[in-house]
Amino acid sequence: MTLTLLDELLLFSGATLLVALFIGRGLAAGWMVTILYGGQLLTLLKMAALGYGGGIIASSLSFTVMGQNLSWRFDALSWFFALITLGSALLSSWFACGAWERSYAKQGGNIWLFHLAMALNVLSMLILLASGDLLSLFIGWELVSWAGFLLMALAGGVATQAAMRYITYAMAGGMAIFGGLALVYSSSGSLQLDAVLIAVESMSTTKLWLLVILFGGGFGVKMGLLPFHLWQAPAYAETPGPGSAFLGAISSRMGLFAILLVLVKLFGIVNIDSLKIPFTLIDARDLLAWIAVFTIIFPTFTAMKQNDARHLLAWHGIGQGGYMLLGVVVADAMGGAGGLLHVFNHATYQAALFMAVTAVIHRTGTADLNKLGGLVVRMPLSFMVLLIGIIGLAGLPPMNGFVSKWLVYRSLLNEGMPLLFLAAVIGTLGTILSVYKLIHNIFLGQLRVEHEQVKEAPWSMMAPMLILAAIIFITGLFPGIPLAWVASVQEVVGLPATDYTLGGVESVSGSLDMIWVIGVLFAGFGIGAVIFYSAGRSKRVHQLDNYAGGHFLSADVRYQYSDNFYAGLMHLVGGWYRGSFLWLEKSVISLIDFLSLVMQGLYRRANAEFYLLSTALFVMAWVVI
Amino acid sequence: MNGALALTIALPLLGAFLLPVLMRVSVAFGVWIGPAILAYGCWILGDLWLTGSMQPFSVALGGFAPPLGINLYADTLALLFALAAQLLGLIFWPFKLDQDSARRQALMLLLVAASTGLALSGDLFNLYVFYELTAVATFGLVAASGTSAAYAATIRYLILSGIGSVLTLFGIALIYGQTGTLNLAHLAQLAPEQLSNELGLAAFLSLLIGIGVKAELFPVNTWVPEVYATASSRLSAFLAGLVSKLALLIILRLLLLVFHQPEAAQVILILGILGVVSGELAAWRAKEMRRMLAFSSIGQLGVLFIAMALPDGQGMLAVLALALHHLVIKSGLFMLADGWGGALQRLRGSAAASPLAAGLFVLFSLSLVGMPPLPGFWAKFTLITELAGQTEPLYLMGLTVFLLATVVEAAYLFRVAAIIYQSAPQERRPDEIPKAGGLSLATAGLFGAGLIATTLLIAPVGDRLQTIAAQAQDVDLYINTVFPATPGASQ
Amino acid sequence: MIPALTPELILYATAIGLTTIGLAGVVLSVHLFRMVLSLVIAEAGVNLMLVLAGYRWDAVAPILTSLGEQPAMVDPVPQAMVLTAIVIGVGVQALAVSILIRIRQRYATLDRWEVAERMDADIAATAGTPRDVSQEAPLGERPLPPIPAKRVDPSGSES
Amino acid sequence: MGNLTGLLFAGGLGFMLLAIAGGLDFGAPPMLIGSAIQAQAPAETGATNIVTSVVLGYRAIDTLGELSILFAAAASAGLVLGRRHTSAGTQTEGGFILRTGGGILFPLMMTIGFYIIFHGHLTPGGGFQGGVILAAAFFLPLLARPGAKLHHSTLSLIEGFAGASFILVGLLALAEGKAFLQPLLIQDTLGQLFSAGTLPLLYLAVGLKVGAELASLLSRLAQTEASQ
Repeated sequence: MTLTLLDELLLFSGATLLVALFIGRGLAAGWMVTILYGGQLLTLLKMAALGYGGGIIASSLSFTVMGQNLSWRFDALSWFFALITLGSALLSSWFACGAWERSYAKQGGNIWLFHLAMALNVLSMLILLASGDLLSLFIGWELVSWAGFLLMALAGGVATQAAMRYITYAMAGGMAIFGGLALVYSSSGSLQLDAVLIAVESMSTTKLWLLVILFGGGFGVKMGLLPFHLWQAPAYAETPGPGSAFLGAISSRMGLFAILLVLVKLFGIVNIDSLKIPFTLIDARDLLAWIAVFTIIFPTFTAMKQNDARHLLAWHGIGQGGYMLLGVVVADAMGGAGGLLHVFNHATYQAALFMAVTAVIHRTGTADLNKLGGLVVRMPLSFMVLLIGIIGLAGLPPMNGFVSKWLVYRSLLNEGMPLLFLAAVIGTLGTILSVYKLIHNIFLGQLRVEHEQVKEAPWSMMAPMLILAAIIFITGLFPGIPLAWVASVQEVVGLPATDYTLGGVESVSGSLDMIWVIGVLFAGFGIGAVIFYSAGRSKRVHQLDNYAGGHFLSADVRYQYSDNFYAGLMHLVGGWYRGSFLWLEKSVISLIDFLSLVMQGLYRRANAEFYLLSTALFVMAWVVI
Repeated sequence: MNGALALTIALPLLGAFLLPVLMRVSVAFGVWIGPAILAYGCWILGDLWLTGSMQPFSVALGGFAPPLGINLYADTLALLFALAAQLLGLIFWPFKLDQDSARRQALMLLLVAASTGLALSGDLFNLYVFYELTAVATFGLVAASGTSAAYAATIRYLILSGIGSVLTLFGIALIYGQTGTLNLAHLAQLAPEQLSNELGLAAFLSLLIGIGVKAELFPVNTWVPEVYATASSRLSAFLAGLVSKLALLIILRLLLLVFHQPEAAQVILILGILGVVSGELAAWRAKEMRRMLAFSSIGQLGVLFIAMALPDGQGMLAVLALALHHLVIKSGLFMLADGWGGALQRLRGSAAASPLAAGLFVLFSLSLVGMPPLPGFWAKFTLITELAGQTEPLYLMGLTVFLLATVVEAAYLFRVAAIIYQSAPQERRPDEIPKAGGLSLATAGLFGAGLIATTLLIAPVGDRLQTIAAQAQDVDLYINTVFPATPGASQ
Repeated sequence: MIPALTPELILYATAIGLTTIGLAGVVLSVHLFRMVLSLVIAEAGVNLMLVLAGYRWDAVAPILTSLGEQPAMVDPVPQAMVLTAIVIGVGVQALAVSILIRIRQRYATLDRWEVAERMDADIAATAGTPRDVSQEAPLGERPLPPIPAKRVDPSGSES
Repeated sequence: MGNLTGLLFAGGLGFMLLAIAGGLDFGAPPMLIGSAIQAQAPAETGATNIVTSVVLGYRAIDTLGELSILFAAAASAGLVLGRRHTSAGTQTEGGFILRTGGGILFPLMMTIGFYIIFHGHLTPGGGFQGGVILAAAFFLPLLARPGAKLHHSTLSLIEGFAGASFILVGLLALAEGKAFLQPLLIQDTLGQLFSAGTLPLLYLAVGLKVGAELASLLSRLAQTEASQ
């Protein structure tokens, strides 16, 4: 038996897990695990043919349990997501090595468990991505859920509570999928993809609706779609730094992967399109699109309210997921490409942002946006990375986020969905406002007294951040690199493929060439710089050399406008939307609590004999009558 | 060889009768009698299991051919549960030595013998006798913990179980009055003509409610929380793990062999759904480990009843898989609860105190909520695929309730896990943190090892379970085994 | 429509009536000992039912009196079963009574609700959890009788 | 309110049960196994009392189970009540008639008890009935002299060995290559004391067992007075 490349990858990943398990307490464990992630990434690159040409690499691993066949294989879709997974795992793990690891251990953290959880997450994600039938998909899904729980619960305290909330949501989602699986099985008699594909053709509308709701809801929980998003931000934000970078980059995208595989590939966008909601003009696909849009808007504006940098980023993570789903649901060549490309882009800048914030925490000990400021003079490189990251996040040129968002917007306009477009733009507006809050409150303004001795982040942390920043810029400049993979993915899931060039897309419905865009942009910057410096009228002043309200400020009073940021806007927006979801969640829990009390009362104050008598009476009466 | 089957019931009884005398003569000798007998029983059953050609066989007790005499029916299912009874009896043996240990051990032997009898017996009234023996031995063992609450819990259980036996006897009287026989195989032959009517249904429902008391059927299971909370953990594990399953097995056998009315299945289904709802919801607010496990056990048994209600024994495989899974998990969890009794909030920091126990708890919980690839997932998978295949809306409702209940279950189990893994509060001294350790931890470890082994060997185990289920489902095989076509061929 | 009072109806009505009276007694009694007694009545009824299941018109007890021609005999199997059931009942009742004695000693009451209340409190106290029930007059106006001061050794054995 | 519901429910249940039981064919039972047993029992077990042949032959395992239940109940009662006889001395002594009568009746009742046990396979009666009389015989002196103590150790010895001998007789058959609890030594002479082979032995075991269990249960209950 020869090992296929996929076998090698899974074995490699399993070996990483074992290394983390057995020698994870050692000194160099972090580096060793990081190198092994690198090895996995190399193995994955050996399969690069998948990302360019398509095709399938099967694993020789397969089981038959209880009459069910389980198999695993990789195609372009899996490869694309696996690339992002392993890339972010490698960089996050690298980031964790050395300085961060030591300070984490010093604070009482269990670094062994951290590495173990990371390795477990990566392995389970690879297993999920490799799933070759619906049953192995579900197995992978649950593995990812529980592995994520482990990573989230690591930090203890608040993190455990957040993780508990997550696992409750995840279990609910998992059970919805399980139920959907059972329904599919009942009509197709098998969980193999081919069999399901045939069975879908002859499925009744009711059943299809039910399945779309079950699967969409189940997968949507992991994506943090409204109204199932409440768990995500706290859970990701409270994960130890590199872990949150990893989770923020890829974890919730597993939901998108599953949606692509099941709803798009198996059920087909066309089938979903035919599911009309009675008495309205919209169908299931529109419903998904609107859910995606609201997922963009609400969490983004919630992000604006956050005073903790990690929470702010995590809330953005939810919102950005909306763009991806929106693109995929629009489902033309450009929209699909935009949605899928956004997965890649989001992973890069989200990881970079979480790392930058973690670096700040590492040096200053806090992520509270009201207790930071002016760090640009102390941590200029981190500032650069954060700046690049937020430009990507806000979707502005010249970074990669611009390309994917442009594609999504363009497709919305092309397909004639102006309302959705408008809503998505509102979301972007919120993004820009809130990322400004992030960079301003951390790096701009005046440096606080207690942070005067702060140094730049250590190189073990800086290196992955810079690599990510470079990737963000390069893929912004040459979006054709990831677009090549995206095009193969589109083919695999049955969406129209986009015509890409190295600099962007080239099609009748719209073209974009980032090389030109950035060229023009930088030319403009260059001209401005030439004018600025040649005039020679600028003067360098110290950060503290400042005045406010006509008064000079003395050096012992530091000024940083950070408290109650965007007060006016916040007043306008209000907290009703987030409050309403919280209320929904609370009322469900209260309902369960109440029912539980009733049931306990039933058992506690039981007149057991009376129960027996009445049951006997009822069943006998039923028999007689 | 097959005749030795009777020894698995007779020897524990013999041991129980003689134990008090022997203990008085020599304690050192007496303490080994019980385990030795059970080990021998395990050996007999294991031998039958391994060397037998997997064909069911019937043993006529007293040499009287079945419809007249009583027979033991041993198919792989019955052998499996008989083996489980002896093995669990050995595992949960009350080793504690004090002045009452002779009685306690004798009662334990009786309980094991009765459980074995429940698994093997092929006669309705004989099943009733063993059922009562189980009940009485249980009362004694629960009361043996000697606390006032245990007495109060026992008397409530006793009275409820007493009404249960009244109903059971009533059902037996109806069946006997109608058919004139008590042998299950004989009844299976006569049932289509004589029992597929109102009277048969009424008889079945009487039996269902009567036996349901032990099987934790929904409205007659109010004894469960108190008894499990006051009895010793080892006994609770045995009761929740095995005895409830055996009672369930009897109902299943009756349903499969004798009573084919769809109404019977419907009643079971409705009560099962209510059981799941009530058990899992009540467990949500439980403030104490054993009570939580007791409620969760009610919920799990409800799931088993749902599986049992599937028409034509389609749920056999699911029932078997879920029952065995629950047997292992609940036994293990109750063993952990041994060291972790008391309020859940007090458990903070106990993961650091006993990491192995905490790990086992997480493992058991994961399997219980059905995380793949642990066996619990496969058990649940067999159930939901069967349920989803039904067209009756009631079954789909069962499916929905089952899935929702799993979410609730995961929430409360992992809330406990989170408490366990929290760091201990500052004001508590280290010795105040409850520790799971010693024998019970070792026992739980045994179950954990079994669970992991099953996970690794899931494919062959699944195949074997399918064979067992197919064999147990086969009514004709049952009848032909008890009444062989060639006269005089009964063993 | 009331059927005529045939002997069979009377016999069945007696058997089922005893059972029903017993069941009603168990449900309605507040005193635990009465519940046990009601159980005895119910068992008597159901035993009668069992015997009736084997009854035969114009038949004698199933004992051979001569080796020759036999008169019709009633079914012996239910009689054997009833014998067994009676003895089982006796065992269970004896056990019930002995437990009742202990409960009476420990809780100073045999009122089922008071016992349940005490038991709940006991379980909660052992577990160290607060009791999860409303404390507002859970049992009506009557306070629980005082627990006997001289508690018996909790292990229930000689000290 | 609750009482009324309970009554109504119980009445309703009784009515339902009556309606269902009305479906039985009263007075003409099917007697599928009953008549077969009647036909075969004398030859197969050698007992003229067919109930005995059912109890000790066809359904011997039931009897064994029932003995075990009695044993379990006695052992449980022992566990619950302990060996602590709280207030045995406080009861009043029985009167003269009771004491003397008890003394006279004791041997008589013993004799009758054993007679009933030994002739269980021939006439109405048997181990259970005889055992109860034996227990009553033992209980009588206890009533007469509350201070008197039953020899619990002797009782438990009888309990143990009586039960064990029942099983051992069954195992003997197994050892001879027959089925467990198969009657042995059946002779062709119906109606004689020794015609039924091991059946009287089994009944003796049953009688002693029942007697001992009941005696020990009763004495325990009598000696443990609920303190006020």
